[in-house]
Amino acid sequence: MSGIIRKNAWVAGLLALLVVLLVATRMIQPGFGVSGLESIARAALPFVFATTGMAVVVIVGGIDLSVASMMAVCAVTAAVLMERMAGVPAILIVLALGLAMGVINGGLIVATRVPDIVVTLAMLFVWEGVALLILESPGGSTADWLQKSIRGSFLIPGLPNALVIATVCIAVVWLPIRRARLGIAIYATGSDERAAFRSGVAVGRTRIAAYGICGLFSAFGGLSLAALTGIGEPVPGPYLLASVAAVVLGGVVLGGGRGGLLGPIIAVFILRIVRTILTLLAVDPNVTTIIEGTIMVGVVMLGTAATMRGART
Amino acid sequence: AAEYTIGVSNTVQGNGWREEMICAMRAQALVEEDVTNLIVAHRNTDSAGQLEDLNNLIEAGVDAIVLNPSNPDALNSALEMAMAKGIVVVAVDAGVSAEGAYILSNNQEEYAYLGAKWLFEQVGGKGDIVYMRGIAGVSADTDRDNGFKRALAEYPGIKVVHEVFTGWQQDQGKQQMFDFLATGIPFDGVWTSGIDNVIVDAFVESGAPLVPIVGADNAGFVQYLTEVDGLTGAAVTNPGSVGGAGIALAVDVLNGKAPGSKTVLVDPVLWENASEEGRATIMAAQNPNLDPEWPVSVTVPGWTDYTMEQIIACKGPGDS
Amino acid sequence: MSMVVTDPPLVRFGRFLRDNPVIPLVVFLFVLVAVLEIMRPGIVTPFRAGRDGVISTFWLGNLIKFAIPLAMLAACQVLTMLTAGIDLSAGIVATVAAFVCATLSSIWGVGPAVATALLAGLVVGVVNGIGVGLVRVHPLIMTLGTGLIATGVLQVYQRLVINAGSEIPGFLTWLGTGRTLAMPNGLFLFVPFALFIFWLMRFTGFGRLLFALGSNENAAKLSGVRAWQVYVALYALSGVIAALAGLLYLGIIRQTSLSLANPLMLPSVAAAVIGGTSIFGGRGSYAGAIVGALIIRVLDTMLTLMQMPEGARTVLFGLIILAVTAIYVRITGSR
Amino acid sequence: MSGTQLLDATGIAKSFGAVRALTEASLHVSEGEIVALMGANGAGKSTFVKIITGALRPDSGTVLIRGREARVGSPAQARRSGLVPVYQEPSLIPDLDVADNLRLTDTPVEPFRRWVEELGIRRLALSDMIGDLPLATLRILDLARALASAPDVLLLDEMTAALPTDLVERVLKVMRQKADEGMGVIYVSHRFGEISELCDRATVLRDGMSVGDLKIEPGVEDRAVELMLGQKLDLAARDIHKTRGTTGDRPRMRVKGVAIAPKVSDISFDLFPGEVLGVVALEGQGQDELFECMAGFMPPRAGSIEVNGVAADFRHPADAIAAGVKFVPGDRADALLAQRSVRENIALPFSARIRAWGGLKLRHERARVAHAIARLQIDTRAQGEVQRLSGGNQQKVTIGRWLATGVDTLLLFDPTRGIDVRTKRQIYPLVRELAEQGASVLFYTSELEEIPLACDRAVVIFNGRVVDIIDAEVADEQTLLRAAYGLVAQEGAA
Ligand SMILES: Nc1ncnc2c1ncn2[C@@H]1O[C@H](COP(=O)(O)OP(=O)(O)OP(=O)(O)O)[C@@H](O)[C@H]1O
Ligand SMILES: [Mg+2]
Ligand SMILES: [Mg+2]
Repeated sequence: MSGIIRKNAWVAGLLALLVVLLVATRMIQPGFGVSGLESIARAALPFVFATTGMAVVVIVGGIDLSVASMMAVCAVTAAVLMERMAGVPAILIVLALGLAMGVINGGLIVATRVPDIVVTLAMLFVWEGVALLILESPGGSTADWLQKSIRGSFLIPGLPNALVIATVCIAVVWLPIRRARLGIAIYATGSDERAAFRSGVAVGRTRIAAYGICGLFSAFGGLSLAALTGIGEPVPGPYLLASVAAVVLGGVVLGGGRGGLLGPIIAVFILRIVRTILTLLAVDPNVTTIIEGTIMVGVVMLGTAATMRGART
Repeated sequence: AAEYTIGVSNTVQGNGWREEMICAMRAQALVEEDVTNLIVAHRNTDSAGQLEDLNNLIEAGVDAIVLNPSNPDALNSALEMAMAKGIVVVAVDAGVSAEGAYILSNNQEEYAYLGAKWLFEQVGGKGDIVYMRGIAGVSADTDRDNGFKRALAEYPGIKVVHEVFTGWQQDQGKQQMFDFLATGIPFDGVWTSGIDNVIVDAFVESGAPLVPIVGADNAGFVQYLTEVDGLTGAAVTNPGSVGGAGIALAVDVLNGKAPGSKTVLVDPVLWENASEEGRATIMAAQNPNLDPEWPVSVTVPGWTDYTMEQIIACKGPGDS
Repeated sequence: MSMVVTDPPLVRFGRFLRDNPVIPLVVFLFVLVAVLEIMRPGIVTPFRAGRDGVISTFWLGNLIKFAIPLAMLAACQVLTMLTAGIDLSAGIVATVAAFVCATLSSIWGVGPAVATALLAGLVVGVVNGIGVGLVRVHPLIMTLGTGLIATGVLQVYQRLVINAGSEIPGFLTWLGTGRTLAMPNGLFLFVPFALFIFWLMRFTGFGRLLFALGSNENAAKLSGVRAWQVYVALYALSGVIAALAGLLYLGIIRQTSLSLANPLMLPSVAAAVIGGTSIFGGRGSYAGAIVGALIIRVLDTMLTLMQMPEGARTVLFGLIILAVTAIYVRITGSR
Repeated sequence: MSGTQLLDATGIAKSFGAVRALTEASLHVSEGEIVALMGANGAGKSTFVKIITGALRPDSGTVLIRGREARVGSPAQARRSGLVPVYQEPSLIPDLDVADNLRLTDTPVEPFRRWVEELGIRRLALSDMIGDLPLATLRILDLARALASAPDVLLLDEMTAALPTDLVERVLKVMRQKADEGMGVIYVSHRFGEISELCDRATVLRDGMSVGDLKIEPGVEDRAVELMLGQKLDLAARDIHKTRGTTGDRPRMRVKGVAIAPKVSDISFDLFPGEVLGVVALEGQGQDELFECMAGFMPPRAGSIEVNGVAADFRHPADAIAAGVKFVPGDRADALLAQRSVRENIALPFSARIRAWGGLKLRHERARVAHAIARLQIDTRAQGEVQRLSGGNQQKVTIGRWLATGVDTLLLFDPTRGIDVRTKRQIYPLVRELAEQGASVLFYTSELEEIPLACDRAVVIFNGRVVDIIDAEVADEQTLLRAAYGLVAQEGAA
């Protein structure tokens, strides 16, 4: 019982912080409104997908250092394919590709019994190389409608499209899984693998599934990169460390079994909005780096002190 | 005087060239009396991250944006939105494809072509060359590769025996050069994409005979060209101070003094130490007190107005 | 009660390998070197002639020279991983130390500059230790955060010293580039350092506590261990080691840069895990990490010398790392 | 009583590297039969149970289910074949709530609820997180979950070891009842009382081998022990040498009006040098909190603790240890470095203080550790990693740690949990010996029969209060149990 309260308290705290930051932004820049929100949502898109993917594998007790590389593979594939074929089949192919890369990561972890961090560290290089092989230098192009779809807020007035799309994609993939046995199995495996095995969970398959989901979200992330920039870039962006940070900030415990996806997603928006505020305040960019680091550490420190998580070691 | 706020966006942090660019921007903004505020977004990120920064700058209500684009095509959505709001956009160092943006660009293709051509001449039009590039998959590297390939096509006797990416990292480049030297496979010249003086060190430290080396006008390398015994080499200018020129251009445009053409290419110059006059140019250009990673061409004549002291102080308007 | 049976030689050999997991790693290192020698005949032979019949270089010496700073940073990872932690600030600390030392040397002189550089490492380490040990922030986040902060501080600092010039202290150049009997002088620093780490891990109470905290912090607490003391000391030590590695790297590269040692960060983690250190704590070996560092360096050389698209090189690097660890896990039966 | 044969495992062998856990183990159980699986610590009982239920693969041997050969590849498969285990270690997922744990094993909720109640756990919500529940409750949930899936054969591995007396009674009752309905039960325990009360037959394992099959009848204990140990052992208590220590007037530890949130409201007693003070309590009466408080894990909310007349303000176990107060917790998983060697586990306290962070004194350490191992007869065949020891030997390591450092005051929380007869018979004299040498021992046990064997006096705790202090000489199980149910207090109050 107290576990549930603890978890929700954390997410609620993050949400409160997000609201405070939004209000602060409004105070700093009175003109900040729908278009500002919209641009934050758009900027957050690749981070949101990278973070949800990362969160799922962290919950299953692993970590995937190759998310950013997989996103690069998906982005260049999308950009290359869309030059040649219609957008929708290209998107489906990219999603399948992401899923496949994730399944390969998971399969290798289960088959070789090498720890997650090592396998995905190696795969970070492999996928990065694959992206370069697909596209040697930035190029390709993405469908116009794809680029437009993540802009503005015409789907639901006032709500940025990017936010709507992210919510829908994540909900469609995750909610059915979370409700199904697979969701429980993912939490169980992350929480106590031996007990899960003894409870009849097919630990290996669960793990592979979790990595597959992560790959799928990376594909969404890659697509959103392609949609944002209109091209494909074969060099991985700064999504690895950012997603790990957001996952932990969001209350998912490294080591597995605890946390959800909502917290990390809110954490992504917090980190994005902090950057916006610092730009609006015209803070020296070097100081910006210091402030971002301090906030990351500070929030976790405060949160730890406030809710006394990790009391059970 | 007007009160302009100018936004700056840059996506590589922690590299001497880019640091100089930022300092040149600050210094130029300081001497431009119409600029009251400079907002700098300066970090390591990709095109999507630069889009985010550009959007934030637009939100902050800047009058002009000066950016070093991570990619010519990826930023159009934000740049078009900026221009639609009447914000002046100036791309420095590399170009952007957005209609209506001013481009004040170092000609990267020419940069590579010039140095490569000199090198190929130097080895007598025939020989084995080591080709040390930047970061795979990055626009600037691709442009330079095009220039290098153009020169290569003109010299059929030249063969590239090693091609490698330094990641624009000093340690990587040095280690790779040690590896090439260790194979014992001889080569006649080295073209570098700006990781240059550590390459000279690698030769000296391993006792290998020096071969002609092409680098950039980084303070460290330029100094080596004057100092190191037996080093024949050339520095191709690639002024980071183009950032300062970008600020100047933005202010001009804001003040209604837009140039005729939207695109201004800053063409590189080659300084070599093989000839008397070349040596004289280098002696005049060098500056041993500068951070060795900084290009010595700290000003762009005709564009920038700040002094050496001002760029080194690296203070913009509003900085104490 | 003695039920331990004698097994056939093959089984016993298997067990021997399991108890000495460094051996298969060393074997693998030699295999890689052999492959390299086949690829580029003569590269491993210490003295060789270039086109003009001149001795060009000593590959082995260079291999070791560049492996040393990597192995030192890997020590940061091994030690912190023993407690189920990690030090992601190590690469940046090394960079900071190198930069501070080079720029301050020309202002304050070498002694104070080196001291300041090491102090910078210590400060970052102590902050990490307090965050991890007292406030209980996850080490990954804590060190990532302090790494970011240190980067920012370095950037601010560099603007103050743009025209101060830089000076690489002579003894660092000697350590970094000099050779004695064809071996890099860096060994004069590294051999005592490695012995110290071995001793620390195997034969000191502190080392015992690192293993203990990594396997069960509650059990350590029960036995009277105040965990925060260990964490603060551990991360402080890690910071100082990283700074020391940065100083040595400065001597090797002889060039300051705002990102000098940052590229060593991921490889240092890789070296530690290839060497059999578990990120979940409680298991690790420094000898393994040293061999891991050498393997990574040999791989670097191999790939540098191969003529193939950069993408293919990167793929190959990843696959080989994976293969090494997979074989290793198969042989030692450990995860 | 011989229905159809449900399970027949023969010739099972299993090695872990050099350790042969099982060499030739056999076992069969028929409908309605309760078979005890007996053996000393490390005999291979748990391994046997794991193999039968698919958690481990045997090296050789066959398992027949209802006469047909079966390949049981995983616990899930075993469950489908009607073999349902309750392992020695809790197998519920700590980060899931009860309901999700049930879904994981496809356990129907209603029967589960019924069994939980039947087994004596009242306050349980399906939304409770497993990680927040006490060990004893977890054991019951494990059992209820197994029962709810209506197994043909139920395998209980030291199911009752962590249970207080009242819950044990319930478990035995339920087992008897299910057996009467035709279920087969394999029952692993070190408690003769339970076995003779419950079981029809016993299979004895020694060093991984089945060495005998006994019918349970009066006086079978001696024979069973002889088979288990391969030697005779006198079960009578008379060899336990018991002299009340030189008590003196000054207590070593004085607990005065201690209250600890949420369970302990008012506990006071004195612990004298040279005395073994038993603690008797049913599950969840506050004894866990009391021990943790005395050991420095949590401060009392009210009241005080004195050590040698000085107020003790423990903020960390290190403070308690510095004051000579040492604690062996109930859950050995809390106390052990699972992946480290026996030696490191025992020597851990030596390095705890900053002063001892330097070079190890290896010779000194080796001698102390060897002494502790010898004194507790720890089976160190798998000593490279403590997690490979059998449950009982792990338990011994937790005690051995403090024997190696030497003790003034020892807080033992159920130290004989899961320990075989012979070792128990070694531990009582050991405790007495410590007392004789002047140590004070606080001894909580879930097995009431141990109180007269090992203790001088016993404090009885009910509902967070001391309800009685009984002299061990007169403390038979009846008296203790009445007190433990709080009956004494009510009579006293009336
Ligand atoms: N994973 C393992 N690796 C190595 N040895 C093991 C492993 N598991 C069990 N053993 C060894 O096998 C033997 C039998 O252990 P098992 O747990 O079956 O004993 P047990 O009869 O259940 O003992 P206890 O009564 O103490 O629980 C022991 O010597 C133990 O050390
Ligand atoms: Mg057992
Ligand atoms: Mg066991």
